[in-house]
Amino acid sequence: MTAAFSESEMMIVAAARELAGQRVCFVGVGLPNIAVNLAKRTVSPEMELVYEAGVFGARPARLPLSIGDPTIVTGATAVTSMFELFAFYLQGGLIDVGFLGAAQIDRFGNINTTVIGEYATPRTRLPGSGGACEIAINARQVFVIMRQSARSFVERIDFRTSPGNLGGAENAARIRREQGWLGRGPSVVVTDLGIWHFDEAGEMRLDSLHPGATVERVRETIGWEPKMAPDPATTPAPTDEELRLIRVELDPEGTYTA
Amino acid sequence: MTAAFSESEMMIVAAARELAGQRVCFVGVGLPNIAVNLAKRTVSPEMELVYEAGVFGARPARLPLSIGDPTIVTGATAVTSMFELFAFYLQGGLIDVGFLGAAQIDRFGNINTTVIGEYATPRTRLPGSGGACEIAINARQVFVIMRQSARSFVERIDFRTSPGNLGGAENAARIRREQGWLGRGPSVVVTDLGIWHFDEAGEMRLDSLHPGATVERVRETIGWEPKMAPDPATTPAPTDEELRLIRVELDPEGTYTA
Amino acid sequence: MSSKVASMRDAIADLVRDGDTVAIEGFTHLISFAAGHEIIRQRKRDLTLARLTPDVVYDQMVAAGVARKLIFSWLGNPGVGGLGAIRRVTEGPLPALELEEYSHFGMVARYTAGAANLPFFPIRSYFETDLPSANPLIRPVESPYGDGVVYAVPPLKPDVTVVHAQRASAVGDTQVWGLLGCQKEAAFAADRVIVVVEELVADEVVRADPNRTIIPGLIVDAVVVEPWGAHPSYVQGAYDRDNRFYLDWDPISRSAEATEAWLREWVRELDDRAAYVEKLGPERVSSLRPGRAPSGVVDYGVYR
Amino acid sequence: MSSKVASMRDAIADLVRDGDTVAIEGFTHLISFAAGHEIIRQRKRDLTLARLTPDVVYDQMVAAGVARKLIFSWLGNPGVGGLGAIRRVTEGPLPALELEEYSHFGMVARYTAGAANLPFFPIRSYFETDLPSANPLIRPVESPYGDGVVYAVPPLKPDVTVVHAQRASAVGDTQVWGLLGCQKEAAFAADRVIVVVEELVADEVVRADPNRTIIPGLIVDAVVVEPWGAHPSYVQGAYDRDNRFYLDWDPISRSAEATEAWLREWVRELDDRAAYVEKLGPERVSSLRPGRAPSGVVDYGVYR
Repeated sequence: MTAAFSESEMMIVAAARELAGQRVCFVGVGLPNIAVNLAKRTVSPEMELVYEAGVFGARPARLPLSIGDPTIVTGATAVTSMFELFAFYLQGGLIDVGFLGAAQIDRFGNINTTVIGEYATPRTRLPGSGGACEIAINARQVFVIMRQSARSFVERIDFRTSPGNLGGAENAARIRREQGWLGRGPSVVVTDLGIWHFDEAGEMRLDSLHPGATVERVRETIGWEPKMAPDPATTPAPTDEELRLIRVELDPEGTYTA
Repeated sequence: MTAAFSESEMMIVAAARELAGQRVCFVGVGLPNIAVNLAKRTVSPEMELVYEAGVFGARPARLPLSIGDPTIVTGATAVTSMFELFAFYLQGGLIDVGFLGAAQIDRFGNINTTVIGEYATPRTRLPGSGGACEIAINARQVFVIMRQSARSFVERIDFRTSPGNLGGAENAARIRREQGWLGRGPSVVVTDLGIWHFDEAGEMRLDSLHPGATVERVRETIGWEPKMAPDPATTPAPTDEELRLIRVELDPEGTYTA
Repeated sequence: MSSKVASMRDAIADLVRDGDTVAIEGFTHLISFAAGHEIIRQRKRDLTLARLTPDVVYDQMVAAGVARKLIFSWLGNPGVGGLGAIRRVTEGPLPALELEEYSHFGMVARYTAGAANLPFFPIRSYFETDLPSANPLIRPVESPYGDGVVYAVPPLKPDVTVVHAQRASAVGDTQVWGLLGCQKEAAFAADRVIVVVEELVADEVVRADPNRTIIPGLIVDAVVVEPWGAHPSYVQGAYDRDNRFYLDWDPISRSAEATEAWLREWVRELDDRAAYVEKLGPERVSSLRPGRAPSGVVDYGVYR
Repeated sequence: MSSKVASMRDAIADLVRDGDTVAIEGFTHLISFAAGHEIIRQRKRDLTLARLTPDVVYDQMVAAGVARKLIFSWLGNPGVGGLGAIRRVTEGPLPALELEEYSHFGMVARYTAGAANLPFFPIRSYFETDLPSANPLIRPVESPYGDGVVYAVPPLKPDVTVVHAQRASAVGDTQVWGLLGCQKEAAFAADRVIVVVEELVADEVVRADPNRTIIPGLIVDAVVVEPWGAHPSYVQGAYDRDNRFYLDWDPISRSAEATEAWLREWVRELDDRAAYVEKLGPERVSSLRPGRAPSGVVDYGVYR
């Protein structure tokens, strides 16, 4: 029997599992941080964690609230200047997966973390790029973790902070080739309802529904007519061990799962 | 009474004395190396020595044969990457004096350390720029130390490795201004025969003759009609202490003074 | 060189002028809250504040009215949410704070260009994003090797950069371990540099390990000895990040009144950092002390 | 990750191919003569050798016929004079070795551009010099901010970079103190990386002081444990530069015959570096040991 779990917990667990087999992961602030730290303790113990703060090979003894926490430094393989981290590790092409959160995403995986509304007179001022724009362009592939809602999964994002598949796969492939980008763009979006991959057209496609989530709820929380796999899988529920890691080790105060 | 001394010793001593009052000196390979180390032990004990190898605030316990010797590291203020040394210290404008040697120099202080003869088929292949081209452009002023001869003090240098006063002071000032160079160019050339400064036209002018040197020898060892101060001074002979430092501490094997 | 040791009050009074561009750098690590608070106490005006991550310190400074503009790349309370004071003056129809926005690498590249006296720095960011249209200082530049276009950012040369560090000598030779951020670049790019340290050390301590020096005294104007000057940020090996403070800041900064009350209680009515640490209390302070993780020793060798 | 420890013979055989661009970097400090000698023993051909200062190691390699081209910025025996073997094939009417020439900063900038995947790197060098006409790869680029022109150098991406270091773990996490040169940049720019170390250390030794790591195992293909592998260059804290060797090389390299005899005696007829060190003899070796100058310890703190 499996314990009850929240949608946030399912999302984090599903995101962590997607990292199985990945070698070098660039860890973004917020939800990516807990998902990657869970993966490191479960499916990808050998995965190297890279933090934009300038850390390669981090072994955080606790879940860092920020991505510049002292626990990512002590016992790490290397601490570098941010110049070196961004220039040699990221732009140099050494990152396999860049893991991002987002405020808005469109069907092609283009991301907005800058403003809601007009740029000059925003309704909501969001954090901005940070390293996200660089991660989206330079990481070999991009994973996204975010909650679905009609305000976040939108037909048209208010500001393109981080490019995804641009206007579609063909368009994106041409531009990436012409401009010498190393990355192949977004490959998975994990939400509180399911797991989306990108199809041949470069569009998000729902491949797995989390336990309890329905196609109806997916449609209600999305601003376009979504593509869905003919027979979406059901995401396996979190295991007791995954839940224990989240609840006891990683986020005992429920900062990420509230 | 002063001991007998060689022309090389006089040249090194005179060059060291020119560094009185200087704060930050970028030390070139060869003769500059011994002259600067002598100055640090005599007229400029507070002077910060910078080595292109990536050292700021060196306190060499012995005279380094190369400018990348381990003695310039132990006890230094800072060791940096060469990128940082060239980008932030030199190109960033923190060097007061760059001290260079040369194979050929012209009346305007333009320097050749690359080839004698044609570039593609040289009679003599010299070391090339190293950091000299950067020092000449970015140091606030440039000191040169070299022996005079008809082959080295020439009407036309075979290759311009490091710019001096270009075609003359006016020309140099305009180009330096237009291109945003931080340096004011060459300010002194110390040879085995005397001390040259640069006049208002940007040309070398003999201001001091070393003891024993004559105007005739100066003319024989120079490829153009040299400007001379109306009544050149006589360089004070090396003191016993200066000679002791050279002979006992800095160059006991006579590498630089042979 | 003679000692540059100064009080924070004197350092800020002498070196920070109204209208200056000020960079208090430090990526999560080593953020000089003490300098920010002294700038607030001295009621500096019209500052342009540069920082990759404006963080709580700039939220406090903006709330206190010292800033007219931010130059930044990520505007938030890391892992917590937004910065209330900054949001109040940047959202809606009439924003009262000017924003100049880059990505992290763009900001780092700006400081690097500033430090290296370069007219621009090329990076591969910004293609197919809306950032260049939001910020016309992000401009394309063509490779002279016929292999396409990259974007450039312009040099950033702060009037004053403030760096907190584990230790420095009296002349300002400064050493840091743990996250390095872009403090080195921001310091070399600046006209004036204030170093704030946990500990003043003898010249010999610095010279025993020259590879740890990130900033030479050559470019430092004042050395302020201010233990706990980075709280609620942290100092690797000395104290932990006070995450509780960052979480507590969220509801405070959502209210202009609560923010002003906080500034009065914790900044304006205190004389200096020592008073702040005393007010913080020994229990809070000792709860932030980490265990020991020594680096080990390396040998530089004596070469005579 | 599994161990990458390999013999020098296997590392060179597996990773260096005829026609490759090879960078054995290290500015005076940490020059891998051991790798250069193994390349000579294995009779590699048509190599392009990149290095700021070709130094005695490339003089030996050129004499041995492994190179077709040099990419460099300063060609000499520091403090001593010229490099005889290289002069013999670069002077006169029919030079037999191709030269591609920059300044030091130009070379460093080339590696930096290579490591950072940039199409070019801008620097303020070369104006009003003959270098751009001698090397058409040095090209002007206009600032997009209307403030003039600077020169650009293109990225340099060696096929193989060899770095000697004080220590590394078995997976290649590499630490260096003392002069850093541009080994980091040259390693990140390379397709394959060979690290040669004085000492193999446990992972925990590296992780106790992560700020000293210059190269992560991520980019390392082989770790060769070869004490004294840098002689006659030096290793800070381990052994001194053998200046006598550099002085002695001058008359040897002036004669093609003497050079060939030296290569036979000290390279071709020896199996490996251990044999070289044995031949060097215990007296020479012990004369190069420095006194001790410990760095001191810093504390990273335990944060749980």
